[in-house]
Amino acid sequence: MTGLNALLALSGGLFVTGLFGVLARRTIVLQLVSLEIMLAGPALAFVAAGAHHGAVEGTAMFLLVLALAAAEVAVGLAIYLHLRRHEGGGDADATARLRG
Amino acid sequence: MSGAEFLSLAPLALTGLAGIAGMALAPVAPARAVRGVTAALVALALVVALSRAGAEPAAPYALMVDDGLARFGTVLALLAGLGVLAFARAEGGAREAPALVAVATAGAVALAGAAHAAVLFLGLEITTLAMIALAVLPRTAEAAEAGYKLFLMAGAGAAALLLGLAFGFADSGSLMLDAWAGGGPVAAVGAALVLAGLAFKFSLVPFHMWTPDLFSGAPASAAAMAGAVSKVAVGIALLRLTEAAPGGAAWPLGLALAGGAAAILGNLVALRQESLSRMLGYSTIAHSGYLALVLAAGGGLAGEALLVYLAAYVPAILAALCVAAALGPVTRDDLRGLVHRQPLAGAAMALALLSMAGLPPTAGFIGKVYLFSALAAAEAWALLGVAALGAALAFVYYLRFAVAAFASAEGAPGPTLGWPARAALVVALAALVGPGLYPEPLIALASAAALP
Amino acid sequence: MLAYLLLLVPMPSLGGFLLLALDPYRLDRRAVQAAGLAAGCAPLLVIGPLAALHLTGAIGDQVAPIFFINVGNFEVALAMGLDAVSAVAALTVAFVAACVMIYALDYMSYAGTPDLRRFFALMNLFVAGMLSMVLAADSITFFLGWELMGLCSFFLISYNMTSPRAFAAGQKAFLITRIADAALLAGLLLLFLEAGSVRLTELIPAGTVAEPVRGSIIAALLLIGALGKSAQVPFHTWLPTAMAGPTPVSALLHSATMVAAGAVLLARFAPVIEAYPVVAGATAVAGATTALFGAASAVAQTDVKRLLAYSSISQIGYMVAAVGVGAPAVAMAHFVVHAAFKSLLFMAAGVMSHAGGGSTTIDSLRGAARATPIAFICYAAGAASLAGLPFVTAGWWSKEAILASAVVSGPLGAAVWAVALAAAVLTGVYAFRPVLVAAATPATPRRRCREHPLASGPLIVLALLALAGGLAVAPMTTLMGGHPPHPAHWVEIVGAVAALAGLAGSVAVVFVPTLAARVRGARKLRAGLQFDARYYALLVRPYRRLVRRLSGREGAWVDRLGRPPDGATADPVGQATVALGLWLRRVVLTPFSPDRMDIAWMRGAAGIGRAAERGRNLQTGRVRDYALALAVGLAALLILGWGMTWR
Amino acid sequence: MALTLQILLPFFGGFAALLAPRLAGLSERWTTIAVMALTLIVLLLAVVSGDDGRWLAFTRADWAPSFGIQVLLAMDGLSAALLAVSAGLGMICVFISWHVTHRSPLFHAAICWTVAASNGVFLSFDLLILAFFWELMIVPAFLLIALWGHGDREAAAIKFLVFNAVAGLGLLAAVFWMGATSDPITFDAFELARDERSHTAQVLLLLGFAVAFMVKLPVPPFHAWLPDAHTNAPTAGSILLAGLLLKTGAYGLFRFPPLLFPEGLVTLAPWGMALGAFGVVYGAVLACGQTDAKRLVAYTSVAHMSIVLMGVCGGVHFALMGAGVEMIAHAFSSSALFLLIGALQHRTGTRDLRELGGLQKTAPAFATSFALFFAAALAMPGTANFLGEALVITGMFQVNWVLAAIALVSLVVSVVYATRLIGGIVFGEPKPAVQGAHDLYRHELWPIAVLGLCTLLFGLFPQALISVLRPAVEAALTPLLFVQP
Amino acid sequence: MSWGLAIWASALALAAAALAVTRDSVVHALLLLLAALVALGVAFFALASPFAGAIQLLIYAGAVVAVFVFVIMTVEAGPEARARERALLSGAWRWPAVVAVLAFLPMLVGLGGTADGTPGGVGAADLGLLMFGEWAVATELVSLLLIAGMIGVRALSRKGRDGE
Repeated sequence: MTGLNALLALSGGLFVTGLFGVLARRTIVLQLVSLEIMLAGPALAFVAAGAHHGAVEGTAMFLLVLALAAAEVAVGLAIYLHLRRHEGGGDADATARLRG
Repeated sequence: MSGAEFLSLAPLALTGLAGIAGMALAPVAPARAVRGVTAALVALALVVALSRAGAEPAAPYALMVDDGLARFGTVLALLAGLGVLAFARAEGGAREAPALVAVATAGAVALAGAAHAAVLFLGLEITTLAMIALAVLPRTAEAAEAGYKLFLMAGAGAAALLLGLAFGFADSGSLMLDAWAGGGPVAAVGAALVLAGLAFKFSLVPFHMWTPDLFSGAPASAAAMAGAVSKVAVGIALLRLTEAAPGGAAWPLGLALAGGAAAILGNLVALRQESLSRMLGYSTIAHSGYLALVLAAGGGLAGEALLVYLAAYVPAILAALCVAAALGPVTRDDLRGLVHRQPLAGAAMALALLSMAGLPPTAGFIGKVYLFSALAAAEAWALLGVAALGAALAFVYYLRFAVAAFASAEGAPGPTLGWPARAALVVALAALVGPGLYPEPLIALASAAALP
Repeated sequence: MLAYLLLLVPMPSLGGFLLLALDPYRLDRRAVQAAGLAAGCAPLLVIGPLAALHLTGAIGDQVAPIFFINVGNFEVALAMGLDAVSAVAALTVAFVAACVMIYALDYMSYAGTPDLRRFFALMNLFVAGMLSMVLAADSITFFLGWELMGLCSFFLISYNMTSPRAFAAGQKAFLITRIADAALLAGLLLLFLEAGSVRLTELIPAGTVAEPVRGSIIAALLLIGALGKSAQVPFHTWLPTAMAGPTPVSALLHSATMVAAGAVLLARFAPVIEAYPVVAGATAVAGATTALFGAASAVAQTDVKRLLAYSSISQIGYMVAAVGVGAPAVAMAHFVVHAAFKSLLFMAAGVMSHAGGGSTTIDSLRGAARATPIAFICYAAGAASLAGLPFVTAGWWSKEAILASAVVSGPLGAAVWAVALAAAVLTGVYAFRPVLVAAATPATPRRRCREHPLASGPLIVLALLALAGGLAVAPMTTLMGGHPPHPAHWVEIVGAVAALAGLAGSVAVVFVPTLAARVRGARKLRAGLQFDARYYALLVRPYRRLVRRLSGREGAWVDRLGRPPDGATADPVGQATVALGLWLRRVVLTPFSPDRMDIAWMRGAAGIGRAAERGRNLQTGRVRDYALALAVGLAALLILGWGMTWR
Repeated sequence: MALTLQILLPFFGGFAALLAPRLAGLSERWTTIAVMALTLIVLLLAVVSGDDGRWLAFTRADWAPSFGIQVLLAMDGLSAALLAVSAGLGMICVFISWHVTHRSPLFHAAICWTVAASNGVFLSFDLLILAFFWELMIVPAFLLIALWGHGDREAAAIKFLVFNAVAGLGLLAAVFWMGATSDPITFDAFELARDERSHTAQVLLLLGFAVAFMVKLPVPPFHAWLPDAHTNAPTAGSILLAGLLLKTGAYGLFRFPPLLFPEGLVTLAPWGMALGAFGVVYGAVLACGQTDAKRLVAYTSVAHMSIVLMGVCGGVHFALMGAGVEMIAHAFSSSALFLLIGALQHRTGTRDLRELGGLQKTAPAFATSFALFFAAALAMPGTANFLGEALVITGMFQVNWVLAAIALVSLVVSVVYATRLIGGIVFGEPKPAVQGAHDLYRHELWPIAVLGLCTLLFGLFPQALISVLRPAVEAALTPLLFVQP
Repeated sequence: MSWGLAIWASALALAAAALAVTRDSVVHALLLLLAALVALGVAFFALASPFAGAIQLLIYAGAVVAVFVFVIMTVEAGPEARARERALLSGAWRWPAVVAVLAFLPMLVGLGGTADGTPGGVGAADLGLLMFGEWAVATELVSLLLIAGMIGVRALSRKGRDGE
């Protein structure tokens, strides 16, 4: 067992943990939290791979991931606040008008 | 940076600039001016892109390629973007819509030329994020819900894509897409993750769930982003990746499964839809499915078929969405007598539906010809059967709506279309009927572009 | 060149039809009558001299080609020809037709049928069909004329268009004859394939030398065709109901055209029939049986037109039997004689019943001898000819020739003779019944009615022929290539006695009250042994059920012919057939249900619709479910990718 | 050029009819009539000046060379006859639709487009172009049913469309299989006929073709769309359906399987004949059970076109010739019947045989016309229908006696349904619905006269028709004759 | 510097993340998220990518979580809210768990493979050269990405009546 592969597995773990959170949590804020955890997985993987190959691209990609994460947090929270004003609560399952 | 390289980047740059200009002008200028400036810049980008037809390929920094595929995709995405600009309305008092359309188009242009994981990822996310923003612009409950659904699934999809790219990078040490062929198990897992991310964006089953909600809840411009602009770009990206063949045989197999499921399920569920937008949403899933089938089958005709199909599909979905945007949320019954009340909108809607159903004399028929030919040439009989089954189901719902448009009914004339929308409809009509009657130019362009 | 005149023979009638049917302008009533009459009589003017020239030997056999059809692998020539058989037959047809047309001028003018135009148009087409059939020199023209008659008979029988019964009668006639026509068509086509030509002169020899089984089938198909058209057992049921048409139609239908066409067909194709003994035997048996059956049924009739209808069935049975025993020329001779007296009988009966108020029952004729003496006398002459009163009537000569031919033809012939003789006795019985009734004095004396010369003229001419025409029987037979049989004298004596016995029987039936009552009570016999009821139960009802099952939503409609004929349930045999029909329906037809195929398709469509609904239910609207779907897809892709790289 | 005009004239004529009233103030009716007349004249010139060889006229031009698609049109007698029928029926459709005022320009445009597309099918020998026109044909016919029909017209139109378009996919798939696997890509039927194909491939490809053609014919069990479509279509739609669209199926079967898949045809022909025999009986029996006059005629179409299928699969000279003749004859007779019933429906508002009757008294010319086409439906000798059926039956006797006997059954059953039709409409006392029904108008009379004349003319003097069809029949028998000039 | 430290730190992050997604208190979940992100930052330092680590700590752990904290001020807290969270989770975790595990299993493939070497150093200067040199296009695209997000946020938070 080598370092990179263990880290890749751990990053996969972070990813599926976040995924589980997205699937299982009904509170919108917690879904956003889970999304952040999902994105942390690739971040770790990129840095680890970059470190493994000694390539600077890994860190560069990490920065891109970070930018995305920031943008998503901003947009997600804005939508959350917006939804909250409409629906009155933070329950994801409650916003289900569009169906069928 | 040489002149050629600069020129090759110019369409992307100009489109991005259009977005920035739109954003900057939005708070201060009237909506019409914002749209005009944005559209002018995108049109300029289109002119530049067209002027580069036949030019020597230039490779700016190797992150992007400048081959026929990229150029074809760029032109098509820019055309689609212009079309969307023609009917993207200032929803809910927000004047940012043109800016967002331009930004999304820029993302699509980047994606069309993506040869590198970073550009692939960024192009994809720019269109997605702009799409989300477009979706929530009206600030209605439905729009917010559609936006949130898209947002959440986009987040998961983006994470999957990124993780996949990271695995690929870890396996090969390179971020160039064509360096990933023949990797080990890590690369295979990475490829699966990348495929999932792209399939989400391409709305293949079971990654498709956001699509119908977006079409019915969000404004038509957001739907057009998903159905036209980003579909072109993602299609081309998928074609590139399929040719690079990461993940070995699992890639085409997964593509075929997801595509087949999309072709069947999309058409099936569309059968019983009464809302025009929702029907279009499901049908766009089905069309993605056909394209995925073509890609999965591979063979010499796949690239050509993909491009021709996209070129036939984009004007159709844009025309339909343009009319839908003008009419607001309509059901099939509301469409009755449309041809009578608004001849241009009605004719465009009817022809667009015919084209999507693949009936002559529209470009859709040529697209269907290519779809079937490509599958037959690759001797992918099972996929051909699935595509045929899907196409068979599709006749029903398209024609149900088309006949409603033609049917006679009393009704108010409905809102009139502005001149940009009308102009866009005329162009779309020409793009629908022209290739249907004389397909040679389109076919020649597509086959030239599909050559490696 | 003379031959081309043949083509002109049916033309006047055809032209008359076209003029009357298609002329868009209103025609004056007199113009209609003039056109109809001229067109109806003109063929006689053409065929008369031609036939005379041919029969006197002045000209030989003629063939006039009409045109050629080149089907590609070979050429077909349509033509008309004149030989002895066609000359005699055409002359008869044209003559009888002319008589009937003249008669109709008067008759139809006081009947309650204003649409003279349609009447004359169809009558002319009818005549044109028969003429082109008898003059045909190829099977296509032959069949064309044959079918044309079938079509016209439908329209003529249901001439009274507002009467559902008339329509039903026409439909029934058309359907039953069409069954036979289909057989005939098959036979002709097979002959054509056998011979490679449609020319009758080549078809018939080729038919005689075909491979036995094949040849027998061909001959049998031809026989079926003739039996159907001629209303022979078991196809006879349409003829009695066909009385729904006006009297001139019946006169023409029963004497020279339609019904007689079967006899002409058999006479024409006699060599083919004779070449296959089984078929020839069957022909003889069918003819004799029909003769007896028809005569027996006629005895029991109470309606004079129905009586005459069964009489026609019986008389044509004689002709068919004659062909069966190898004497087609004799059959044709009887055809000629029968044409004369049967048209006479119908027309005279029509005059009498008109004078009696329009009812056609025998009882209503009572006193007609006084009211319409000319018609009565003519009828009596016809009846005498029909019964075959010895020596003085033409009917005796021709019928005797048939009986004699049967006797000399062998053991089967003897049996046929015996049956035919019995029929002859019965013929006497029924033939004179109306005469005797008409001669009787009614309770209320009737005044003398005016008889129009247009009606009486043809009657008198035909009556003379029916009596004196016997002299021509032997020469005619010889001319048509037969030889008048010369049997032992006892045969002739027995025949004469039979006819006289019939006359006696008739007197008994009319004047002995117990016998009259018994005849009146013979209901089964009167209903033609209930063939109708059985056909209804066995064929019509199951077919209707099949139709109803297959076509679904229309099933509730019981159409105009829905009622079974009288007596359908009284008879145990009938009941058994009904039960059989029901059983067949349950076992064979129930698996089909209304519009099965359409329903199956639509059910498939509904299934897809349900699947679509299921698919819609997948789209729950809850974002977590959406994400779960995404995750499932992701996991599936991952496992796929992983699994396929597993070493 | 003349051949291209056969397609382009009605196609652009459709646009002319659509725009003429608005732009030039012309009547869309007369525009359409002029277009059809012009088409007919051009056809006549082409036939008169045609070669004596295999083809009367031949055109080859590139359409999309990059994908090997050509405009490859060829006309022999069979095509010429069908083209004449299509232009003639197009004209007749205008005359009998004089009462259509609702969106009349589009209506007439749809007629023109239907004619254009079916002309394309009758001429194309580039299989892709064939498929193009094959699918194109559906669209205007669909519009005709869906917009100007009666009753549940939209459902009927969708049913029509789904059956035909889905079956068309079979044709498309087979065409693309052949085209895309040839090297270089070509859809030229003559080229593709030369390719060697395995027996299995031939059978499969033929099935693809046959499904499309048999649905269009239609032969049971694919007939389910026809009764609904006919019943709910406007008169012009019914006429075009019966006279043109059904014929395209027959034409396709006649033309392409022998050329492209001779061995596959040998394998499948017995099944085709059996299906045809079944269809003959099924259609005839079901026709007997209808109370809707149009439905009744629709089912008779099923029976008659099944006879065509038998003839085509018979593979002997008589049968093929009979199939050809029956195709043409059925175009006349069934069009005329639909025309009459449509005119009656326009007057009385019903097609139900139970509510009609007694036309003889109120409208004699109407009744006479019915009687004439009644005879044609019965395949009376003297009508072209008889010639067709008799030739097919003759051919069947050469092939299989049982099938011939079944075909004969249809002759008998035809009496039942035909008398039922005429009995329900012409006979009887005039029903309330029929009271006051106007007799045929002049603009209805002459189409009837023309159709009747054609029926009788080709029935009594068939030589013209037969010699016109002969080259096509011989080519179907020996595909080697299928040389291109 | 050391794979081992990186692995341990990452494992810690994973554990914190796992706790974060299962807590019934939103505030606890956020704190655990913060812990996970900080642990990741440590792992980045261990992987000889100090720039990445610094950014992680500053932006992620700092800014992102701070934004969240602002938001949770809008979320009600207290025992009832926690009970509701627990109820919501307890009814919904099974299928997600199954699917997550199924998705995770293939990611373990790497564990069987071979890869060697020590973490290479990545300097901030190299990164700058890359980002503003070869990757200039990507960098520009990042700005577009952020613009898209910004427009969206601004449009959503604009004043005015909703649904117009």
